[in-house]
Amino acid sequence: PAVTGTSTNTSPPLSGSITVFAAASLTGTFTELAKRFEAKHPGTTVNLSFAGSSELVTQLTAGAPADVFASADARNMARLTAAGLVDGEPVDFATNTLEIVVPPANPASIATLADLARPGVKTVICQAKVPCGSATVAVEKAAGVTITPVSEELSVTDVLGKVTSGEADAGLVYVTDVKGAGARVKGIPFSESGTAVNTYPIAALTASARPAVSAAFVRFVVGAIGRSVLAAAGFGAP
Amino acid sequence: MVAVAAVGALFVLLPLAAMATRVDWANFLALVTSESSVAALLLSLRTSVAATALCVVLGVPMALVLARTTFWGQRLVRTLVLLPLVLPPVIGGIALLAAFGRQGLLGHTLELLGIRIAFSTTAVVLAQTFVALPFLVLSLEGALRVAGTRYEAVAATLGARPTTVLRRITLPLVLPALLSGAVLSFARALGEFGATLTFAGSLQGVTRTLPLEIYLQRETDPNAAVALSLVLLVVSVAVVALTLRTVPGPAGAP
Amino acid sequence: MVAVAAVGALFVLLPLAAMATRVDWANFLALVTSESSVAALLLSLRTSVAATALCVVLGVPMALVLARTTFWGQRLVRTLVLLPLVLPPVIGGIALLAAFGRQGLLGHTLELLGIRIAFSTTAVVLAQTFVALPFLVLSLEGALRVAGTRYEAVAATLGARPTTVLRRITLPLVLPALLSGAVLSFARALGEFGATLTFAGSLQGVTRTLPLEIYLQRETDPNAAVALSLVLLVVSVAVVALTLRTVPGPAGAP
Amino acid sequence: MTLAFSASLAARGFDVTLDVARGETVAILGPNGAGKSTALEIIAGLLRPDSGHAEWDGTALFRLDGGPRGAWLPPHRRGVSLLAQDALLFPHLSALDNVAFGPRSAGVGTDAARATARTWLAEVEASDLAAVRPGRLSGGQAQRVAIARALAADPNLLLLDEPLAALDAAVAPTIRRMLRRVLEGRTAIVVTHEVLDALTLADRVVVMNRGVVVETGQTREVLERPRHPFTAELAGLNLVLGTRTAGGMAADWGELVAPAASIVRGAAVAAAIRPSAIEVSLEPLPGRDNSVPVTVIDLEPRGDSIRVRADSLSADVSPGRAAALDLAPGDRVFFGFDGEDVSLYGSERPSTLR
Amino acid sequence: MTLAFSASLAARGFDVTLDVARGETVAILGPNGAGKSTALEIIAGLLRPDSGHAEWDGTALFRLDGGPRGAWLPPHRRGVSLLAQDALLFPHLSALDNVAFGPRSAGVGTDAARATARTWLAEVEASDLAAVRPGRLSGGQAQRVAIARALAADPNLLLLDEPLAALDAAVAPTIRRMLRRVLEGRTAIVVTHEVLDALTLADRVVVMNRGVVVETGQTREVLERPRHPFTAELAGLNLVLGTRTAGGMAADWGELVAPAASIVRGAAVAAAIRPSAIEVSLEPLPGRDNSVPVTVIDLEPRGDSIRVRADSLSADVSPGRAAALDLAPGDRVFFGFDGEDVSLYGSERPSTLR
Ligand SMILES: Nc1ncnc2c1ncn2[C@@H]1O[C@H](COP(=O)(O)OP(=O)(O)OP(=O)(O)O)[C@@H](O)[C@H]1O
Ligand SMILES: Nc1ncnc2c1ncn2[C@@H]1O[C@H](COP(=O)(O)OP(=O)(O)OP(=O)(O)O)[C@@H](O)[C@H]1O
Ligand SMILES: [Mg+2]
Ligand SMILES: [Mg+2]
Repeated sequence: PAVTGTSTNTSPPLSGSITVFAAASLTGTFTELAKRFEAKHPGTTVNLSFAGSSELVTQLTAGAPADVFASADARNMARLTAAGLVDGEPVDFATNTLEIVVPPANPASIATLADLARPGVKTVICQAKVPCGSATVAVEKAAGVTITPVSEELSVTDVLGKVTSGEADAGLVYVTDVKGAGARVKGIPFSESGTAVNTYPIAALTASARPAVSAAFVRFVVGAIGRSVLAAAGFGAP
Repeated sequence: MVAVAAVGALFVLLPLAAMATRVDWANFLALVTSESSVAALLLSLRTSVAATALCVVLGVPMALVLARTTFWGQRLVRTLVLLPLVLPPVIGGIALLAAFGRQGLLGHTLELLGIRIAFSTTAVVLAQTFVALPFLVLSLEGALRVAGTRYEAVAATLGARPTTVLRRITLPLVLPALLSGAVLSFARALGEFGATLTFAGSLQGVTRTLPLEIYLQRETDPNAAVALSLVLLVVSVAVVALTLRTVPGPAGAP
Repeated sequence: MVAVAAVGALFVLLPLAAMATRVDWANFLALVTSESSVAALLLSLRTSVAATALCVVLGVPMALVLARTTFWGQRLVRTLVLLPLVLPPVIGGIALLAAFGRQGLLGHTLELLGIRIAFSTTAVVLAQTFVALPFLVLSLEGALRVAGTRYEAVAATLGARPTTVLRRITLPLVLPALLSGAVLSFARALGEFGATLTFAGSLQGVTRTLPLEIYLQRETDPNAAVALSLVLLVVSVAVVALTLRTVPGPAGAP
Repeated sequence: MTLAFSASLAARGFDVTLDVARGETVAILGPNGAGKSTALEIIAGLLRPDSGHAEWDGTALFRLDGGPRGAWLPPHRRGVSLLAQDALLFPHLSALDNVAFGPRSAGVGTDAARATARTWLAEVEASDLAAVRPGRLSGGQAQRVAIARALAADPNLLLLDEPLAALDAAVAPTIRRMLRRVLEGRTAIVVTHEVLDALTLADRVVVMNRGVVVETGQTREVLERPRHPFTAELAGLNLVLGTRTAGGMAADWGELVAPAASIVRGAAVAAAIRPSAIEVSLEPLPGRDNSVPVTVIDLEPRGDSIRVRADSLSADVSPGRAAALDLAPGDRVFFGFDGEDVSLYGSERPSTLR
Repeated sequence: MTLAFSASLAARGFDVTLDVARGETVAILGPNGAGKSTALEIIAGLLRPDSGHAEWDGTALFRLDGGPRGAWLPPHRRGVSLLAQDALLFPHLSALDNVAFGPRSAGVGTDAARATARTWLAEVEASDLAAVRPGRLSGGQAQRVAIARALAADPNLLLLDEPLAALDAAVAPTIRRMLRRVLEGRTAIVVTHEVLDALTLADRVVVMNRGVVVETGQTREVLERPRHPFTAELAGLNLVLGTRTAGGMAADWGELVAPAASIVRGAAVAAAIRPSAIEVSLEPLPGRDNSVPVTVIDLEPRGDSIRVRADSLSADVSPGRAAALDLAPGDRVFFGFDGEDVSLYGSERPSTLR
């Protein structure tokens, strides 16, 4: 990560377009980063494709043409590595932790994780099989709380959606989601969140037609600018 | 022309066949009889039947009014009623939330009446009805227009009251269209995913229908997802085929 | 009966109206004219038109063969051809990948020919065609059956060759159904989401159609999502209404 | 007066006033497109006129005169049963159930309705078709079932649009006889192209043309003394229109000798001459009161005779005579007939058409 | 022999052999459901018989005898044009374009085809309907356009199913005359319920009943000497079947005095008696060769006369005579006629029906 300064001076100017597959939770940050990368390296274009991480892995194994993959969890990156599509070692570039999310008015007066298990509170969480769901299970275990949700959503977005629309009293989502939703929700940090830290790895792909650009983009994300943009969105450092 | 038709048919059939080749037959039974799968299948069947019934109850009068009366703004109403066909289902779910959600237009009223729709099986049925209703209205209205009003007029001159005409002439004449519309509605309800997810949530045995279960399984076990898809497919085929068997083609065909 | 019809219409119209109330009108223009939104809308229109054309080209012969010939296994073929109506679109995407993907049934053959379908704009069109084709086949086949073969028989005795009969009698007679089938196909293609995402991906300007853009915006900017939904809705209404304006109801109605 | 009807419909150039007394059967005659079917459809309530009113036995069927007491009785409450020009049998019901439809709609139970239906099917000699679906009936068979269906509904007012058109020569007389029996004492309007139907079934005829009534009166009277060319054609008579002169009448093509009749000179008169009363000759016929030079247009073989159609008149000659004359279209010949063969009467239409 | 046709279709109890010579017009007569329309549909290629074969001018239209040389020519290649029992005008085309459809299909350009169509519309007196869509035509107007359409296709073989059924009395003679002119020299088959059509249009008639041919021959010959009750009814004749005796013939109900004829005793014979030749009396008529006691079934007013239908025979009497007799159904009366009014001939059907 310390080489960013020199490489641009010694290498020939980068050019060409690459396609980056990134987890949906990275939509805002990566759109920003792609813009900045293009500004820094005139002649390059970064095309972005966002979807759920597992969706993207399915697409990549089915032959989707891409140069870089940024996953929201290690498991999906591992699936891709196992398929032999990853060039070199994936690099972790961000982390994310869970936070309680409630409507701005906090109708159920939620303060702690234990409040989510109170009878009468409509809580939505992710189903255990999806990444945010496994994190939820981990914090529940750590806190010794058993939440009886009214819905086990298929993605963190759906959890957030249930809270922003006011259907649910509370939900468990990532810090970045709470930040992204702005004033439409209120985030309530809880102490046990540290027991389930989700790591975001990024890697260039073997199929890349422009390995130099791909590698540069990975470095860019991992580098200082990437850090600051990601931090601004609420991501933690790896 | 037959060649083009064959190409068209292949275009649809090939992917279906290809998917069947992906099924892990060795574990098929285990995959599809897991508790969560069975719960999802049963829930799907139950809600789809309810949604189809609701479609028939609401859709038949709608088709009749659209086909047999003229009123100001009819074309607009007709177009709007067909919109759920077009809307990406997730948007449909958002719209349903905006209307029937806790903070929706009717939310307060419903709350006062003690009716809670969100996160209930009722919500699933409503979401399915919302997306499936246009199928029924569309097939039936078309059939009603094609059938025309001549037989109904004759029946009226024979002294039949409007309800008698409806029961003994109109409905029997368009029965094939009604049946095929109901089958389509059922099928669409059975496959409904996006609106359900957004509007009803996903809880095993309550709101997690088969398509949602398939989506979930895909996350961890693509084999299970494919196997379940095949189940969904077979159920649909069975329903469609069974119903069409009882329909001998348009009544009155020469 | 009219009351029930009104309830049905309200059930569909209320959510749509409710959604319209959610639009952030102040920023509406800015939201819908962002680069990515415009790119998505244009891509959606382009691919939907292409998909509709493909649906007509493939679907008309299919409907004709289904309605005008009898062959062994016809009912099965008919049911299978209608399956994409039922299938959750995501499953449709999986099936398409299984057939046309790199590791699909035809993947190797296509690769040898230098054809890459998946994750290209072509894939979007194919996905849309896959889900929209049954709409066209269904409306047209129904209309053909209802129209019957009597006029075609008369035309033949007047010396018209089968192609002439098709061009001058059959197609004009079912033109309303063909048009409404095409409109439905277009609408379904325009709203297609699940199969596109799975089979074509979500790359701006290449495969990210309006529904995908809406889905994506929903994660970050729900206002934009609602605004875009409204755009999609208006475009659909416009297409449906415009097309139906030119169709005066079933030809030959009394 | 049981039915008092008056309606106009601009889109079809229709403007008709018509009355039918209780128990009376009226035949409507007229060329294609005259508006006969239109009249029946308006009375049955299937078509809405622009304006007009109709009353049945004191009850308004419709009243669309723009006044405050507008009314529109729906078809099923009119007690009017219409046999349309095409049979329109319900395709999903058997012939028997088609006929039973009317009684069932009146509230009769299934079995009783079927029994009634069976009786009517027998009346139209279609008992063996009871179980057949309409799709499998021949044109005439369908027509018979449709007649039975209209009758089984036991309407107050029966409207029949060309009921016997598709029937074969063997069954038509039987059904005509049955209709005559059934219509006895009933109020009915029958549209027909057949004089025989009018003669056997109708008490009175109404002749329509281009949407309006051109003649009306007792059947025999109208058919024996036609005032409109169409009626004359239908009745098989030559009609000559002109003005009364001392010796007879003046027609376009000359003077016609006719018997004395108490019609003032100069009045508009009509003369009816039976084609069989006319002698055809290649030479003038001085022995006859009238000897009219004509040009042959056509020869039409009929059962016992051959009809010679000429520009102004037609004559019937025996096949032997025709052979002797060796006529061909275009030939100039003379038609001769006596004054006593000419039936002369005023051609003024009665000022009020009943 | 241009058309040689033989086909059977069990589902409709149809089994017919029929030949038509080039330039000949054949009329098919028969009661409802006799299979007339079925015959035309099979010839046109719209209906497939179970077995049989048909040849047109040496070309096989179909050959379904199970042999190796099976054949089935599609309808559009048969050069056969069918005017069906219902007009079936294409609803999306104007009357003009309906008529122009045949010429257009034969490859004629739009303008030329329209010109042809205009000519034919004029022939059926429907020029003013050229621009009208079928939905707005009256029953008879549609029928006229359909006739024009069938003729404009200029077929080798023309099949007309009750072409004049819906036409009014004023236009029917014109169109019948036009058809006669058009059919001159053409090969055609006309289904009709009208004797007049058969007499004016047809060289030969074929009488069908229950799916089979029961009589055939020159039109006049068949109608004057009917051998089948339906034919007699159609021709308006009384038909008596029996066996030849010395003085005449023995019928069911007794002996009939008839003129000498060279028919051997004991042979099956038929007698035709015109209703107008029969005298009706309340007393026996010893002055007549035949005086038959009958029961009156019905009285049917006709133009000049009243037809008295009785159990075995029918008689025509003048209205005056009818009034004098004061007849009513059920009355027992005597029908008298002389031997010379009886036309006696063998009733054996010719062994081979042409
Ligand atoms: N649906 C319609 N729309 C407009 N005009 C029509 C329609 N149907 C019939 N007409 C016109 O109205 C006039 C009267 O038609 P109608 O059917 O009453 O005639 P009709 O006397 O029954 O003739 P026909 O003896 O041929 O059955 C005709 O000139 C016809 O062209
Ligand atoms: N689609 C059908 N399926 C089965 N049987 C039929 C069908 N159409 C007609 N038939 C039967 O075939 C027989 C012959 O019918 P067809 O239509 O040829 O009679 P037709 O001589 O034309 O009579 P009409 O004078 O009434 O028109 C009838 O007994 C009829 O019931
Ligand atoms: Mg009419
Ligand atoms: Mg027929």
